[in-house]
Amino acid sequence: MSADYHDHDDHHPSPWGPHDWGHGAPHNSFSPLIMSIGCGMFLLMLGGLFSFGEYDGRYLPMIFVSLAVIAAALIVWCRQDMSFDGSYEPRAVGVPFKNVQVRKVGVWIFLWSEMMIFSSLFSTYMRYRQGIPRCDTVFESGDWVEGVAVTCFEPASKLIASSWWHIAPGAINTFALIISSFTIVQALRWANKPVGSVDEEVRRKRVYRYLAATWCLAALFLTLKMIEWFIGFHVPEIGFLGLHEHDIHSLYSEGYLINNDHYQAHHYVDEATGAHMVANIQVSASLFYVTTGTHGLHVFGGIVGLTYLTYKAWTGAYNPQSAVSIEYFGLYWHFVDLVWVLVFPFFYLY
Amino acid sequence: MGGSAVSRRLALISLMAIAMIVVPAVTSLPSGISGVKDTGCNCHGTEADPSVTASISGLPSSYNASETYNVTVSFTGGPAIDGNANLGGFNLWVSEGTLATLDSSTQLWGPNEASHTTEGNDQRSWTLEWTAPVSGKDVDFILHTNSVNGNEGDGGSSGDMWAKAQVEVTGFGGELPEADPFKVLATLIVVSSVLLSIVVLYVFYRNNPEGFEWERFAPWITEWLTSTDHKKIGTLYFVQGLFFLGVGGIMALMIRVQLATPGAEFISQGYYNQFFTLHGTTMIFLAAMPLIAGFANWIVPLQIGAPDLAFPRLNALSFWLQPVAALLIFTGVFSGGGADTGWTGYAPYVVTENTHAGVSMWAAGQIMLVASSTLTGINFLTTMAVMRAPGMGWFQMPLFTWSILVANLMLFLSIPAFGVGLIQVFLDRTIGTAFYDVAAGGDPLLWSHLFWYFGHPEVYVVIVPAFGVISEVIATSARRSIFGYKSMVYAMAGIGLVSFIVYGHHMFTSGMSPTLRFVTMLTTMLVAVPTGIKIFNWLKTMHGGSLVYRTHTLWTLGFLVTFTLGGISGMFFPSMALDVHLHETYFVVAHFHYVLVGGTVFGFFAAIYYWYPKMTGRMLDERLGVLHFLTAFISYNALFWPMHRLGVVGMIRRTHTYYITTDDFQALPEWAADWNMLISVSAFLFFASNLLLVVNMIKSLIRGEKAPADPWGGWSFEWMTSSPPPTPSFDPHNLPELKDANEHVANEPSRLGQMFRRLMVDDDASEGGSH
Amino acid sequence: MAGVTPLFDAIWNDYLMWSVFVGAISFGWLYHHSYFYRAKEGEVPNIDGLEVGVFPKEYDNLKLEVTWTLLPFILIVWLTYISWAPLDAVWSQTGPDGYHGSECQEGESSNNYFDSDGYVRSECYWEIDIVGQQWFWEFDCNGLSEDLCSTDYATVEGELKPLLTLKEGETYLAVMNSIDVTHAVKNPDFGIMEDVVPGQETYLWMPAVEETSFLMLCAEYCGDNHAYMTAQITVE
Amino acid sequence: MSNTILGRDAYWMNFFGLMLLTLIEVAAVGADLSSAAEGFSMTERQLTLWILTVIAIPKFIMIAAIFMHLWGENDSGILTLTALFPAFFIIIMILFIGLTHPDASMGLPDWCRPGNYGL
Repeated sequence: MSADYHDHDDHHPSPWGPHDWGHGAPHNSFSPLIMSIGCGMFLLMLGGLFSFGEYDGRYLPMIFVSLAVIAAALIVWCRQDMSFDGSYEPRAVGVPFKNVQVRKVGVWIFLWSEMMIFSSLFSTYMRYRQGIPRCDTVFESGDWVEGVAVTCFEPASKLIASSWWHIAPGAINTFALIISSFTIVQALRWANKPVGSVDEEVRRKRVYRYLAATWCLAALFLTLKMIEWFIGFHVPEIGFLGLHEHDIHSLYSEGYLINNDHYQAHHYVDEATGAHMVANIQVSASLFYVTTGTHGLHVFGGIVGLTYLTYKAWTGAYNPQSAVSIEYFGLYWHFVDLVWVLVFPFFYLY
Repeated sequence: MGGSAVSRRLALISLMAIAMIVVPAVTSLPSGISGVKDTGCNCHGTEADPSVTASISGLPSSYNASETYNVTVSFTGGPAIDGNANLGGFNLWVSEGTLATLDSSTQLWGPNEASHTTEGNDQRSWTLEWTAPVSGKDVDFILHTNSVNGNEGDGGSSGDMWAKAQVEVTGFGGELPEADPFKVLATLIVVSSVLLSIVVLYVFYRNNPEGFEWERFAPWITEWLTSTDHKKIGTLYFVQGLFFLGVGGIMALMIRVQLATPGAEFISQGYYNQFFTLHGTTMIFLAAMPLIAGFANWIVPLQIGAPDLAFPRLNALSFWLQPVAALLIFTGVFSGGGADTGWTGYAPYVVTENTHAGVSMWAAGQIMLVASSTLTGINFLTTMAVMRAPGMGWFQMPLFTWSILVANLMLFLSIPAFGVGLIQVFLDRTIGTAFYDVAAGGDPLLWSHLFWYFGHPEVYVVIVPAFGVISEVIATSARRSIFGYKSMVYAMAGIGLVSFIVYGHHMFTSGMSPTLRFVTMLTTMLVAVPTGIKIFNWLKTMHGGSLVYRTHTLWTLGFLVTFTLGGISGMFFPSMALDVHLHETYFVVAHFHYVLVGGTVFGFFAAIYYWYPKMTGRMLDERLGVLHFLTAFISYNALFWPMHRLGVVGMIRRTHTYYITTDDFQALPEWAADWNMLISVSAFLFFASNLLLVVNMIKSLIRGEKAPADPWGGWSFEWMTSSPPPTPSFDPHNLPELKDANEHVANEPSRLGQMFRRLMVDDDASEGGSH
Repeated sequence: MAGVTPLFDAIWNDYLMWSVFVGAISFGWLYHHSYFYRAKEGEVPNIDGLEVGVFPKEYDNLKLEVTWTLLPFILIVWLTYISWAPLDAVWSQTGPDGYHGSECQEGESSNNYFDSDGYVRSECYWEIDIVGQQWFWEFDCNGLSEDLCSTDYATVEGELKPLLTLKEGETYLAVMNSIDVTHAVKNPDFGIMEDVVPGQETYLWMPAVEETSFLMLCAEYCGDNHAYMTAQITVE
Repeated sequence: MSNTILGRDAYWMNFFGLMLLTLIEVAAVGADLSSAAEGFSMTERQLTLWILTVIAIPKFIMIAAIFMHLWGENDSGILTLTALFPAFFIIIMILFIGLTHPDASMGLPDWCRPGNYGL
């Protein structure tokens, strides 16, 4: 084993550094090892940081350390890919993907597993949505006693879709994602314009600007999500629009929380008696935060990928030979958009 | 760490507070003294007086667990003189064990604190009984005594004097004090790293006997840590799989020792519950799957004539996630609280707080394994779909490759459900979401659904690759082509498809929707059809052949016996009237061990004997191999066959003990104890016989015969390369081309094939597929 | 061989017969071929001309393959049929259409009897409650009279365990619930089990057809003391 | 890049179409549909759900077809087939996990009982 290793020694670039994509031998990398250790550390420390909802701040520094380890692994990974110029882009042979790029097939197969993940989350949602009575139904039935928590399903849409201002962050996010889907195909289109038909400097600028725009839209998405979940915002008095000054509360401050078993809302007050219905909404809140949070994590993953793409585009690396890389990322990004197309109506509107 | 110190300090403060509250009580002397351990005896004057001597006698210098000792406490000196109305009193506190009174002169304040009574305050010595603890910790005895003058003035305490005595009895050092999980984990990591380093250095030394130099060692070890070569990663998987096969086996032995006799106390139930949980998790996820992945890594690219996998770096990531995940899964064990949920981890138990602490990391580790399997799936599916050598259509792929394709499809499409379930459990246990909180409306059956949606395909994922191995070995050994190649492929695909619609049979008695129970009862029956086709095709392959008996041939025939038995016993479960009795009994245990050990493990033993020469370039010892087969096959059947009968008479799984019929009630018949003993003895024999395989492999590495390129006469591409194969396995610019002995089929696509061809990218499409 | 319940035994014997039949065919075939078609001493023939890098000559026979697709299929259709038949009995519904009628009124009796298929039938049934909790069982007779159902404690291997006494010839429907985690009632002598799930009621038919006294076990892992979560059921 | 819709660039057309559909969705939730719902003899919430589901489908298809290149490219045919491969497994999951409900064994429906067929 060591013997045949030495035969290849001279071709081996460093496992830390850029790959030599020109030759077919395996490219060694430290990235997988480091990333595994980082992921393991992260989960271990997360288990220390929270235990059944109890927070223990002693583990917080280690969370950041583990994230730094993961980031280091990603940097090694990306650094090795920076030298990739599209000259080594194998295509499939044989039925059924003949002549299709291997990596494109890989991305599509990866999307299968994404589809199954979101199907599982949606199955969970359907099961609970069907199986647990809705809070407003329970409230209207009058089958509750003040002070005793009723277990019921309170969709987040009850708060979010209660007014135009409440739904604004979600609605803007929907548009942001659609626009970002569009900007990324524009980046692909510019990268793909045949050599000679467009000035290379113009191409470089267009590609990286479109990618940067996509990055910004993704960041906007997450920012608005945080505003909607945790921060809330203020609507000023604008006379000619007929707007009154008021605050839009975040879901957090409305008490829509994964651990809230004594949820009270103004719409669950019996007008006749003034009695409050108290609800245990932990399941519905968990579903909402975890499902939309999983989607948000995918957006975050997209930001990580876009950072790399934008930087590489800034160096002018994308041309018709290497443009497919943007398409591979685009497939993932459009998929995230597709999921939002389902998440938005069922978690924000309905 | 910090937390426990804080809580200890808090406990101290509260103890002192309690002591101060009871001060008025203890001054009322004649009835006894309490609460003086930490504050000192302030009941008779503030300072201890040197003229009084307290003493404890009757204690051994070191105690035996649970033994009872008579302890005499006494004092001398002080104002207590004969003729006083009262002579004195005492307070005795012990840190461990329990105190008991012998007569009415003493009384207990609690199991570890005693004092005199009103009756006993006219004595100078008292005798008590102390029962030693089982923990083996050192025990402190703290004694306070008063010597009183018996006057009534000043509440009775003026002029009295007291003394303190402290005695330590050493324990036998049995149980360790409760450990800090992170310290233990760190220690274990250090220890195992040291052991691993020794092994690694030894292997390096064997390869480079001329000497150890850092300049040679550093690149060698870096190569193993960073390699993306499918063969090196395959080897790493293989080593991991065998290691955990041993670990899981040892846990099984612990379980068997405990069950050898009814009512045994060999291991506590806490450990028993961890062992059966981790035995399942380890064997499925850390032994069977890595062994399969190891062979898939090694053999699939070789069989389809590809230089490597499609995404070598992802492949490395798939592997390295596994040892880290294993570490997380075992975190709890190192700290004494490993997962105790069963490998199925049914909700809501898995999210309750009275599970062992290790459950969180058990879930976290499995989340990493889900990620690993997902990456493996992407890699293998893509590789097999796009990188087959010229001339190799779908229906010219070797059957082992087909089996890996089907297994990866099942795994890849089902494991996200498990991942989502695990994330829900992990979040429930950490940040406190409420997916499985029944009070909040959580549905325990949701977890079962998500788990078994994955779990049932999963058990086929581990058995289907063994089908592939058997198909390869039996054809090669019989010197024939496999009978009914296409029906073999369709049968495997059928098993893959059916596996997704039968999972409800794991939940027949669970309160699941009865309609779904009925539907899955019907579909479960269907599993027998494709499995039957495969067994009959294997048998027919031998027909007219010339079976060359090698070790791998023996394992294959052994597989056919045990797997057929396992398949037949599986047919009992979809029958509801049988299932409501057999569910969760040893009949189930017997069934799935017949399929998973007799199927998967035997299949992969055959694979080891078949492909080991290709992987290392060294032949294995046939004599040792035959001995391994004979001992293992016999002990295996003695191990698992009796379990069927035990299950039918009602012995249930996952229990720390079992009950034998007595005069008062019916339970297991008396012979069940003997059968359990037989099973346990066989388990040890089975474990020992598998050590022969390890010996054989090591022996072969050191001085095995050099292996030729094609030792058994197989046809697929892996036999074309040298043993061991070069890197890259095939020259990417000069890939091998598969010829076909059946000329008529190759160029005539079927109707389905024609449809595919219409959808495919034309050869003449300029820059096909790009933009 | 089993002797669990008449219903279990009937299907068990059918299944055992078919298993022996299938096993005999497979093993007879296997042993014959592995002996009869073994390679002779020193001989390494190559019957189908296997050659490295060449997909071997196809060796198949459509008729045979269809045969051993259809025959097992017919067998499992038959097995499905005989397993389906007792479904009405195992998961009997309540009411006049069910095997155990409606709930008994005071003074009535279930009058259990076996019908010609070996299924227990009764005229009516009594409802009792079983509640599972870490780690003990709780029985509730729902106010039934002492001779029909009574609860007490019995000593099982030195520990006090709940005891449920039922009357021979009566049928009981156990309404089961759990207050913490999932457990399972396993009654080996009745040949039945069903999970006890928190937040959901499950039901179990318990026809007491003969005098017995046996240990009821917990068959779903529920935590530390799972193995010792037993109770005694006596039918007298 | 030669793909066009109604003679205009496919990406732009798709983009405008998606924006329009999303606006309709938001409007459907905001608007008072109770009178329209009565016309279909359902509650307002049901009607909203129907509108949302119906609009989600074309949005889904538009993104997949145009932005993900499952329409009009050389490899669109085979990749569409690839994308649809998990459909069976998703349907099984939604049927078995999403839409079943726990129940006691005696709740076995009549069509599953042999007695229902006189057996």
